[in-house]
Amino acid sequence: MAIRVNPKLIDELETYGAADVQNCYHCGNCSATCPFSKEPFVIPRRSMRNLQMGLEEKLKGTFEPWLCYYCGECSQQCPRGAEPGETMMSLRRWLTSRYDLTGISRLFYRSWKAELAALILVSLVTMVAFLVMGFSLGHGSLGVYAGAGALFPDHLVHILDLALAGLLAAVLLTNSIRMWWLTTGRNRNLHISLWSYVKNVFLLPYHFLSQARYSQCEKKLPWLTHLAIFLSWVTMEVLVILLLERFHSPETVWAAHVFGYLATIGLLGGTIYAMVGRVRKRETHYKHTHPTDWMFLILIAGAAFTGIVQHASYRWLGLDSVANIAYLIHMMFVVPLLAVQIPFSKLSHLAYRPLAMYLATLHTDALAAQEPAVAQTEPVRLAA
Amino acid sequence: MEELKIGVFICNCGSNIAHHVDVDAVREAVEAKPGVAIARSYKYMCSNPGQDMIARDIREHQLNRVVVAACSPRMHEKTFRNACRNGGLNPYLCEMANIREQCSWVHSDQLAATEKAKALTNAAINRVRYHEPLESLTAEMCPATLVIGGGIAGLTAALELADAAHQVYLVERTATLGGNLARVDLTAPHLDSARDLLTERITRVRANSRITLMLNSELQSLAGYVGNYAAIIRTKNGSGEVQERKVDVGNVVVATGYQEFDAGRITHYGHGKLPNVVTSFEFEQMLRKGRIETRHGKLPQYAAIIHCVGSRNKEFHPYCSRVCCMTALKYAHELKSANPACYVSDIYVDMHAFGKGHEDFYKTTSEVKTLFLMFEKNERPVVRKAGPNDDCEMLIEVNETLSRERIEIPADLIILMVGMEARADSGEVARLVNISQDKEGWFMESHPKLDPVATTTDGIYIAGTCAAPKDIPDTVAQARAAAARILGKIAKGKIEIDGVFAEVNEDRCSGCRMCNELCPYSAIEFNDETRRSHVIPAACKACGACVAACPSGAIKGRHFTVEQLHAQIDGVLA
Amino acid sequence: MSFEPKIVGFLCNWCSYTGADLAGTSRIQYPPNIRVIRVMCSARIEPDFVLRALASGADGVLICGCHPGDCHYSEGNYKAMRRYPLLKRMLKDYGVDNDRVRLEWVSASEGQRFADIVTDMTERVRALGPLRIKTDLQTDMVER
Amino acid sequence: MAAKKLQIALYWGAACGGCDVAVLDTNEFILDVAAVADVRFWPIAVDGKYSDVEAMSDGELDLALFDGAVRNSENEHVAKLLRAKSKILVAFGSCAYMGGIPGLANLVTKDEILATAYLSNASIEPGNQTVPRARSAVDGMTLEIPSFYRRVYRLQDVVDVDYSVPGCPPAPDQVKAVLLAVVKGELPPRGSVVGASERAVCDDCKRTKSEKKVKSFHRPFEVIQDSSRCLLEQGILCMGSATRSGCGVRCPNSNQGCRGCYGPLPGVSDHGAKFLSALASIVDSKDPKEIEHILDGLPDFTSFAYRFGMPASTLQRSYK
Repeated sequence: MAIRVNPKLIDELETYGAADVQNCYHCGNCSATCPFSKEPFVIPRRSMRNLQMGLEEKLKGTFEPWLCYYCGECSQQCPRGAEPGETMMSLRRWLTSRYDLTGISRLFYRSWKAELAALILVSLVTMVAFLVMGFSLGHGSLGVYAGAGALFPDHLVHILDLALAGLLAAVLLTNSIRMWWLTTGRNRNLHISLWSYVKNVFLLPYHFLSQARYSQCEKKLPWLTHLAIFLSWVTMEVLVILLLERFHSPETVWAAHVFGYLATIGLLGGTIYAMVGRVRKRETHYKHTHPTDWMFLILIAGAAFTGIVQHASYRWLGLDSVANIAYLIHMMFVVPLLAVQIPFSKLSHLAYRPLAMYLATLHTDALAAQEPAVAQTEPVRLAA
Repeated sequence: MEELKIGVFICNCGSNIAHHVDVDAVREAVEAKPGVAIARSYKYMCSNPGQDMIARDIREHQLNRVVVAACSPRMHEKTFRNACRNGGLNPYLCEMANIREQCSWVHSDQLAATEKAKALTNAAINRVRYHEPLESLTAEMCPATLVIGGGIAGLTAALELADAAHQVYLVERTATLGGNLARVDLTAPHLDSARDLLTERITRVRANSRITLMLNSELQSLAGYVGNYAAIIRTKNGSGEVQERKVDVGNVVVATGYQEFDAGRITHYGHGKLPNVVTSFEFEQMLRKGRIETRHGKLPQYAAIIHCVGSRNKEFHPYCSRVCCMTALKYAHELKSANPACYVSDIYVDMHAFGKGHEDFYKTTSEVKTLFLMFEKNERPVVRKAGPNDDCEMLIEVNETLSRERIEIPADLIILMVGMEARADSGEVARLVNISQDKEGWFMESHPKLDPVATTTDGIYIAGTCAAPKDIPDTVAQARAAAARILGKIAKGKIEIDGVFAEVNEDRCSGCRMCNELCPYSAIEFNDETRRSHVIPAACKACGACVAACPSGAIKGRHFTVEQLHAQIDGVLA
Repeated sequence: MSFEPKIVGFLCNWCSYTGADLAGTSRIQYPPNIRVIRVMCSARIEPDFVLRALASGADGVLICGCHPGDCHYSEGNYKAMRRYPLLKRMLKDYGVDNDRVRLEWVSASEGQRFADIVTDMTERVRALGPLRIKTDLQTDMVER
Repeated sequence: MAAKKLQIALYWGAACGGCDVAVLDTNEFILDVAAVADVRFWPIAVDGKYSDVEAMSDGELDLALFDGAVRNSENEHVAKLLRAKSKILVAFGSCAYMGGIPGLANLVTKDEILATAYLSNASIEPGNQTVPRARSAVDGMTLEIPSFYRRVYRLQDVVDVDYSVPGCPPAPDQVKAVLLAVVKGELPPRGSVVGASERAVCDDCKRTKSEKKVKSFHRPFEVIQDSSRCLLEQGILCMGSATRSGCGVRCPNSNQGCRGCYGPLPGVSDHGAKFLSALASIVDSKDPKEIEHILDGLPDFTSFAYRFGMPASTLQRSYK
């Protein structure tokens, strides 16, 4: 049955950052240079083609954009300047908005002003909530940072964190299930055994933590910076959510705090490096920056900075009031980051990428099982 | 007959002959043949030293016959005839044996190839014994030229000749000049107007006193030979009655152009049935009127262009019509500039962007967001009316090669890039001026690479799309090339007629007139008083039909006499 | 050693001879049994040449011309087209198998076709065996 | 020469006697011949035995006119005998010169001829199947008859011939001219054809010739002829254009196509093939099927084309 071509899709994708996609005349250089483009995946050319022809269902039905880590090699090779790398980036944004049923991420990607407004709104609400909580309900005072009478008592914040984590997990889970359904579940002629699902489950945490795939790119620095930012962020999350009490206890528990410091350095260093890169626009993957990229970086950097200020002022300087103010601002950065950025914007890729790797393995094994192994013929060497 | 002294020269042609033919064995075999004075073998006979050797041997050994066993006579017969001429020997006393293209290159068995080479060389020796010296004749060259076809090619050729102060008769079948180019709005890739190209030429043609312009006219008959053609032109003037006019010309330039492929022949494109399926020329009319709209007068939201309509496929024409790809890109541009909101799909087989500036033009067409869809040339798309709830007039279904998907393309207006084909009546023109056509009906050039504007008939030249599909730059280049060739001949003043032609022996001719009707060039006259037939040397093309048919053997085919051929037959079987 | 027939080929200069040359430049191999004689047009080939070739030891004769309508002299090949059937009838009366004398149209671009015709004709004449007219006529002069 | 009378001899091999009668047809002229010449041997006219000729000394005869083809051993024997005995041996008439009508036998084999004549013929009583053999025993004696050759030969195939006189038979005034030439000793170089023109019959034929394009062939009786127009142009087979003149255009003047008895023009090596080449070329069609249809109008072209010269043709006989 013939699929309907929709030439209008390109216009829509331009709002997600795609540019010059129509210049591509399918010479195939990009897929030739992409280290990940191996049977049965054709990265990035197949997606470019489906995008050019506006085959929306096909585009939604593939996780190939998630297998691309934007090393930018393909964009350099492209003779027509069709920016395949950036197109894959914009496809990831578009897919994020497709997985999210609420339509919020679609709104945010389509107009960065909406997202900024949302972020500002959420941070103001957080501020008001904390202040109300702090002064009225908890009867804490500005001067007390920890222990009884603290402006922001640990257990309250803890509940808030857990609530946020629950919301975040719920949204990401539904979106991931939708991603699974779009790319694998509804695909009739793909039979993945239950055992295959179970057998490969370990891939999820493995890729989540190591971004092993990113390391296969030629240049290792992008992977390392990303790993640094990510691990620091995870450490910070673990410390804040699970070890909050100890983190806030009067005496410094060096075992926890060392990790804290390292994570902060990682976060600050990584984000600053990324921001400078995006300003200098020297590497290809920093050439094009979508507003959401800026917001994402600013939020993390802000959160990390305010976190350290709050820590230093309390731990080192004993200035509880300053610590409290810093903590307030810190929460004004953290809550929008967790509540808006993760579920409805760029950060949701932390769920989709590992899932994509997992699904890729499932697909490859299933397809290999279904079709007889096509003998990988060695290219014929003509006699000298 | 004087005592025969034959020089036999056997070429190695590097390894081309020596690889399969034992050249020395051939030399030894022929050395002892009666009449053979010397027999040599040499690496490259056609090289200068090779040719000098022939000339030197002729002088030293007083050779009166030369046999060169080497490549095909079609390749170097002229070369070795000149070598003989340089040695003081009449060039027609030379004969070649083809022991390369028809021996060493096609027979790998060395023994058989060598035996064959011996036989062929022996046959040449037998034949050359009966060769007679022949002298070429000269005839006057009339400076006037007949140009058939008033398109860009005809106009260019006519102007080129007239500007060189020579008389030109420009014959155009229709009432207007400009040909197919006049039906076009802009030209690819620089989007300059066709009208600008033509008006300048047409005004100069009309103003030039040396060009006799004959509109509504056709060539009725052409008699004579290069330098001495008599053409009868038939003109239908306004009131429908016909006048005939005889003009004397030296050369003829055929520039009759092409006709577009009838898009109706591909039924599943729906041309003629679906109103909004138009051919490229119909779209050009829209462009010339300055209004792109569907038959119902609304601006098309979706437009589709289908390439290779009638070209590059098995059923219709295997060749590429060369101009439609760039014209299609031009239409994409014009569609977009007329209505930026229009989504243009370009459905092509391969994008032939071979000319100057074409690749950039292709890139800029991509940049205006044209969607390029590729299909396999023998799996043509199918056009059908869209359903009521579709937001377009028609849907085109095709197997798209780049994505290997079967897709449906929305289209409110479909433009069919119809290919070029030879004009339906090109056969008559070919017969009138006595040139041949290839199996597609295009006029055949004398040599596809070395001699593209001349034909195998001296004095008849072809220029432009009547010879094969080509774009405007090539057409103009060919028109000027043909004009230049003619100017060269006119400047020379005389034409040299090859010494090879038929000749009636009046002592033997019985006046039976068997030969009179056989000659396609009517080169044989019958003299009523003497009741004898006579061949006009300049008109005779030496085909030999009359020589073979003369019942009393009274017509001698110079250089292809019965004795020569009999000797060659005996020689090849010896 | 199997019988190697001798075939005389009369090729017209503009089409079949050029086609044979093309078979050469394309290195298309074909049996060496054919020996080609070039004439300007198939119209020049007289039935007498065919008879003479057969009487001088040829086992087969191939006449080639341009495809009807392609002739460089526009009408030449039609003469060959007319003479050939009458010659075939005469050869039948002489008891010479018609497969031994063939008329084929070969264009300047049909190198492969020329090679195929030569190969096919060589095999057919090889199957028919030697013609032996020359030797028969010589024995006629001795044994009455 | 005046003193001694010319010693001449005539002989007929495989012949119909027409050529001998042609000599007599010179009417009173023969008396002039008799005045200047002694006819030493002429089986049809005067009695004479082979032994008389054998008794002669070599070259005793000035002229020998040999007509008729060489069909059996006797013809050859006498031919050789006359060659030895005469200064000038003339192949007189189409049979001697080209094999003539008997020569057509070369299209069939010796066995077919004997079978038709002695075995399958309607007039043979059943059971009487005797076929003559070169040697057979009769009443204790062996009876020898000349051996019947496998094919017919021309005179020049068995002996050297000085001159040839074509014609079936040669026209009387040509005979006269040849004899006078011999008497006067004005003879062209040895081996040439005498008693015929060097141009084709058309040269002497009074019929008007115009466009040679034939759409169909007919037998003379099938059409009403226009006696002023060329026969071939009316589709009636006439070999005049390919045959030497000299016969006085006897056949076309009596509304019959020339049959080519005077043989090919000088320089033409195969009479029938040359005529075929000419005739086929003027067939007015470009479609192979239509051409075959037109050629069906020539039922037995080979016999027509070589009616007088099968042994002189390139292939000389059939190879069935």
